[in-house]
Amino acid sequence: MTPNLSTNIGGIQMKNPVMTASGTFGYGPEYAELVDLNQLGAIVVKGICLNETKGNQTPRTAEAASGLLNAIGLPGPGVAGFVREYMPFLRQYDVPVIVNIWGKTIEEYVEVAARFDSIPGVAGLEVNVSCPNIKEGSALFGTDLKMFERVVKAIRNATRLPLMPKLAPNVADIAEYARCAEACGADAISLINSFPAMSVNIETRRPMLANKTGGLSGPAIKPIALRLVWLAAQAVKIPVVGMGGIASAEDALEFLMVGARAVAVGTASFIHPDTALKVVRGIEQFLAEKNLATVADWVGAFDP
Amino acid sequence: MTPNLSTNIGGIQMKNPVMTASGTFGYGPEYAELVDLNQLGAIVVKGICLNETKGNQTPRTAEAASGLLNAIGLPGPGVAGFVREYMPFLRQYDVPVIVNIWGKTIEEYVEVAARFDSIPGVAGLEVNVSCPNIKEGSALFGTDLKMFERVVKAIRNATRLPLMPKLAPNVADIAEYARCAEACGADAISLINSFPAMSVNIETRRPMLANKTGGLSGPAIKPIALRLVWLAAQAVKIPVVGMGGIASAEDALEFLMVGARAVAVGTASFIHPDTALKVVRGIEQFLAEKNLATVADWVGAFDP
Amino acid sequence: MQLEQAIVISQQPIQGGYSLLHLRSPGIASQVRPGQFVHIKIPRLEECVLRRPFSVFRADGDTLTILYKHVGRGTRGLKDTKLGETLSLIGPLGHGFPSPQKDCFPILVAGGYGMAALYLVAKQSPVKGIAFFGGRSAQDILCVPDFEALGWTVRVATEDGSLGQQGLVTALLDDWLERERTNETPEFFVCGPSGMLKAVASRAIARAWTAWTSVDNNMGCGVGACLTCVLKVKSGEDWTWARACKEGPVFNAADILWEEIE
Amino acid sequence: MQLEQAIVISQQPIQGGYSLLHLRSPGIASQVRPGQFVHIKIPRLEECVLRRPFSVFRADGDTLTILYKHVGRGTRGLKDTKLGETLSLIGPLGHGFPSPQKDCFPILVAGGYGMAALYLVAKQSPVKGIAFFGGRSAQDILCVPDFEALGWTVRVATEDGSLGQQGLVTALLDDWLERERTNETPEFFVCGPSGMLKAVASRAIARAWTAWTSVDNNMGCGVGACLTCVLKVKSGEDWTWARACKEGPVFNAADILWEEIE
Ligand SMILES: Cc1cc2nc3c(=O)[nH]c(=O)nc-3n(C[C@H](O)[C@H](O)[C@H](O)COP(=O)(O)OP(=O)(O)OC[C@H]3O[C@@H](n4cnc5c(N)ncnc54)[C@H](O)[C@@H]3O)c2cc1C
Ligand SMILES: Cc1cc2nc3c(=O)[nH]c(=O)nc-3n(C[C@H](O)[C@H](O)[C@H](O)COP(=O)(O)OP(=O)(O)OC[C@H]3O[C@@H](n4cnc5c(N)ncnc54)[C@H](O)[C@@H]3O)c2cc1C
Ligand SMILES: Cc1cc2nc3c(=O)[nH]c(=O)nc-3n(C[C@H](O)[C@H](O)[C@H](O)COP(=O)(O)O)c2cc1C
Ligand SMILES: Cc1cc2nc3c(=O)[nH]c(=O)nc-3n(C[C@H](O)[C@H](O)[C@H](O)COP(=O)(O)O)c2cc1C
Ligand code: FES
Ligand code: FES
Repeated sequence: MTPNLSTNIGGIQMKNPVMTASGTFGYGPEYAELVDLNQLGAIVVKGICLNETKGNQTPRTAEAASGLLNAIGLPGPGVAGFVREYMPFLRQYDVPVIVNIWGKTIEEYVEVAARFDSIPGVAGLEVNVSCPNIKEGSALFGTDLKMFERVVKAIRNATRLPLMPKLAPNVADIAEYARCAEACGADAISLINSFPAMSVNIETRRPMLANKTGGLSGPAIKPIALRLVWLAAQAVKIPVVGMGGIASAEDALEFLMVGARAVAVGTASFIHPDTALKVVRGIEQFLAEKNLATVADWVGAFDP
Repeated sequence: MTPNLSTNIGGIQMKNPVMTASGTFGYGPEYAELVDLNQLGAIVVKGICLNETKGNQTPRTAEAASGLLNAIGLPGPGVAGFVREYMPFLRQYDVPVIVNIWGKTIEEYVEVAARFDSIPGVAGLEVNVSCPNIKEGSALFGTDLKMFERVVKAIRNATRLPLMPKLAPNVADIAEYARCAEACGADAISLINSFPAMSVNIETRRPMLANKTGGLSGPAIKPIALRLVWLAAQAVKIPVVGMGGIASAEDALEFLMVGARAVAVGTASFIHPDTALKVVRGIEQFLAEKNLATVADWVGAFDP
Repeated sequence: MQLEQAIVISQQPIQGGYSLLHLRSPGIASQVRPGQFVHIKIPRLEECVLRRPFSVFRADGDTLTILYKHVGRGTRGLKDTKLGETLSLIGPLGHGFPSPQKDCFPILVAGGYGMAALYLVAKQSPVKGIAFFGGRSAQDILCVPDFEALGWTVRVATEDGSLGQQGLVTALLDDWLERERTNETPEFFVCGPSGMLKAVASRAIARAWTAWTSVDNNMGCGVGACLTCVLKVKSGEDWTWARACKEGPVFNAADILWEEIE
Repeated sequence: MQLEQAIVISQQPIQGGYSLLHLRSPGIASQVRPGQFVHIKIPRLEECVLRRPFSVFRADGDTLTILYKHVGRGTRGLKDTKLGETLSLIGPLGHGFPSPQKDCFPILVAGGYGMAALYLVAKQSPVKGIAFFGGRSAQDILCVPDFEALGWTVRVATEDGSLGQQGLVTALLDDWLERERTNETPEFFVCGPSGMLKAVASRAIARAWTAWTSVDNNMGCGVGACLTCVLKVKSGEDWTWARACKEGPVFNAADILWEEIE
């Protein structure tokens, strides 16, 4: 008997619990020659804000031990550009498209969310809150609980699409943010975003990234991510999408076991573009071996 | 010309800026057959609390990608046991001994600090605040600014020894904690402690550590540590001791470059017990190559 | 573009810190065009999360050859590969060199391993032109006979004078342009360090000649998804980012904002 | 205890997933006592931050031999070492087996690679005793001739019956104790999985015989600093932690809190 891998993330019905992580899979076409997009649980596209943006200067990435540091700086075509250039392509596939959105002010978040509300083919919104609030000072939306609450509430009021705030990992108490998102009406949460970090070069005495600091992703952060996902999953009833260093089916099964109802593959796609599909097949095989009929039977199977 | 490596950390005069990280070098004798202790900048011993403690159940450590997860749980001989069993040994060496202390209540921290005040051969105290406060509820001393302030102030009043709170890394704003320590009269700060994390086993469905979660250390966390040390060093005038994943002289030079006045070698000692000494020699060589007369000429040489 | 499991057929250290690696990779070998590259997962290097990009030097039947310089841990890991071992490749990637125009005189300019990107250009060119190879020393002048065997003329410059003319390859090129150039319009195919690309580009642009430059930007995904490898190109009055792995690595020199390149 | 750069002299795959590794390591080879171990940095495995502990199987002149089972990435990395390559060792480590008492009859009990910790005991024992080797199948019964060459009797049990008596090695031991044992008091030297250690320990303790058991706890530092490898031992009425790497790996079975061991 083939296990049933389907899962529902806050109203987004997925064939299997494996998505691509925002920013690591482009907008879809980049990997389409290598990966059958129809076999993915969902595609989460690179972060989109209102207008076209250029992002950071280069260098934008640097390798670290078992990890990658990035400060791409969210370049992108803006809502209109994205809808025009990529939605026709994405609509060809039978796979939910989750748009990762961001803004520099609450108003911008709201505006972006509102615009997507009417775009056919958009299955849901993931909200990247790891951006500084330009208008109201330097506080970050993702690491200041009050700001987080304001932005999630405001977006909730602006869209009927399934809404999935993506939590920043560098907070003392992740459960607080998870509960806040749930209380504000989010349909799901995802975590973790890459972890604030830095690399430097002692010969040039300069940072390795033009932006000085960046986000650490990849296997290095998996143990950090796993704990945060576990804590978040215990704190809320809405579905949790876990990510951070997932590179194999075993990794994904770990996140599902501690309570994530879906996972996302990020940095690992760079090294093996077909990682997400291998993860799907590996989960299926594991469930079959364990005689589990559905992936839901494994979610939360942790015995702490 | 041989560069002058000596450094002074809040009143602790060191031959060179390289210490051992607490908990990764025992109490001194463990590595004494392999490493000439006199060549270390300072020895920081495993955490000591008031009375003998047994620590966590096993398994206590697990490997992760480029890192180590540990939940040893601070077993130790207590103040009296430590002083009796290890101080006579340590006093034979010409190297500052920094005692890492912890407690379950503010009173216990104070008591431990006060006892060490009169122990000959103790050069200073590093305060591990990554412990839960048993008496006043589950808040952690290290991730709640008010608790942190109370414990540092109370210890400050109890000891004339150089005092070095060791910051917890899992806070949204590290500068806040650094400034708080300085304002409370700390002579130095050290960071980072290992990062809260978790590993699990999908076959047993159990955590890899008996304690469920543990602290991630080693090269995996270096980019995270480096950023936090950089931010902390900018926030205060007191010396900062940087650590987290240091395994080579280059790594140490990175931390010094972003503003640490000394560094500590932790997990890397497990793989190469002589890492700290190699780091000392590598720093010396680098300074000589760059025609820098003192290590102070390199501290903060970062050009961000 | 495909994911292919290539087999190591032979590994051949050549002079001074360079090696040739021959791979059986029929899918990619049959598709590759001049100036394209493959993105290689270095085996065993678990702590490195990125692939490493290498130009396809030669493609013969089902075999690919790359020529690589030993510079760091990735290339060290490549040296450690064993005969018969499987390497994961993505390729062919990127937008390579166009075919040389029939009514122009093709000129290749290469620094160090840059020549690896140019062999297929030389091979597929309808006209046999001239190639200028530069490097720090004789050790860095690679595979000249391969180009000569195709009927191309090769001129060499080394900074230390250990082979060919002493000095930069651009000085050698300048001499040739001044003294030996025929009436045909030159068309440049350039690959090497950015200083060299810039120097050749400025000469070409100044005289309205076409120069195709292959940039050597650090890469993440190699397929256009991560936006690591970008450089600034002209876009009307403004500029826009172009991805070296997708729109490049070969660009018309006239399109690049050279003043932004270090 | 010392840090030594050992040289790989030869690598010898033996049956079913086991290998012998011969290392030139004069400092450690000359110091090692039965039951001690070396802590090995696996080359190239940058993403693994811990060494791996292995018993010293044999020590001959300046040469050490370890016998290892291929179980995971560390032992896979050990298999990938090349002749002449340098391995960083720390050793000899731990508190090994005492010399067998002259007035007792020495009995070795080993499960799988556990016999690697016992060869030097057999070699240095004044009395030739008997050795019981157990394993899942014939593949897991290792180096019997080496022990026989020392004049020891070896009896074998395998769970699948593919070699020797079918069943657990403890059943074989029980038979022998019941039917063949002489009047001398047995003294046990045991190394293997914890279930087996426990079973032998309970037999010995019940009859007030001495059993020396070598435990196979996961290790961090190997030198007593990290407190990873601890197990519970008796301390008067109470218990205390003992470090397998320092106070052990060999413990008097009477001291261990067996009920706490899984
Ligand atoms: C399109 C393209 C084609 C290439 N073709 C070839 C080729 O045919 N032959 C060849 O030898 N090399 C080629 N390179 C460069 C090659 O990718 C790098 O040398 C290699 O990635 C270095 O990996 P490493 O792990 O050994 O070095 P690392 O440890 O990553 O770095 C060692 C040193 O190399 C530098 N470095 C790292 N990445 C690059 C890079 N992409 N370009 C230049 N320097 C870098 C670092 O700054 C550092 O100083 C090409 C690069 C690109 C982008
Ligand atoms: C004192 C001592 C002496 C030893 N002597 C030998 C010996 O002579 N020959 C030999 O083959 N092995 C010996 N071992 C066991 C050996 O250390 C492990 O098999 C090895 O560390 C596994 O490394 P790995 O990276 O290949 O496996 P990993 O990838 O770390 O793990 C693979 C599997 O092995 C298990 N494992 C990991 N560490 C240990 C461990 N310490 N003991 C048992 N299982 C473990 C894991 O749970 C996992 O299931 C000894 C262990 C100790 C503590
Ligand atoms: C190059 C790169 C770009 C990213 N861009 C975005 C982004 O645009 N929006 C976002 O929310 N997260 C972004 N992320 C974070 C990832 O979606 C993911 O949360 C993080 O990388 C952790 O997962 P991983 O370890 O599997 O990569 C990016 C990550 C990388 C490596
Ligand atoms: C096994 C182990 C035990 C530790 N014990 C302590 C401790 O007792 N007190 C403390 O303040 N930090 C302790 N630490 C944290 C280290 O001192 C250090 O802050 C951390 O490991 C980061 O440095 P590293 O990456 O170089 O190991 C311990 C770390 C490890 C790995
Ligand atoms: S390398 Fe990722 S976009 Fe070019
Ligand atoms: S392995 Fe570190 S104390 Fe035993």
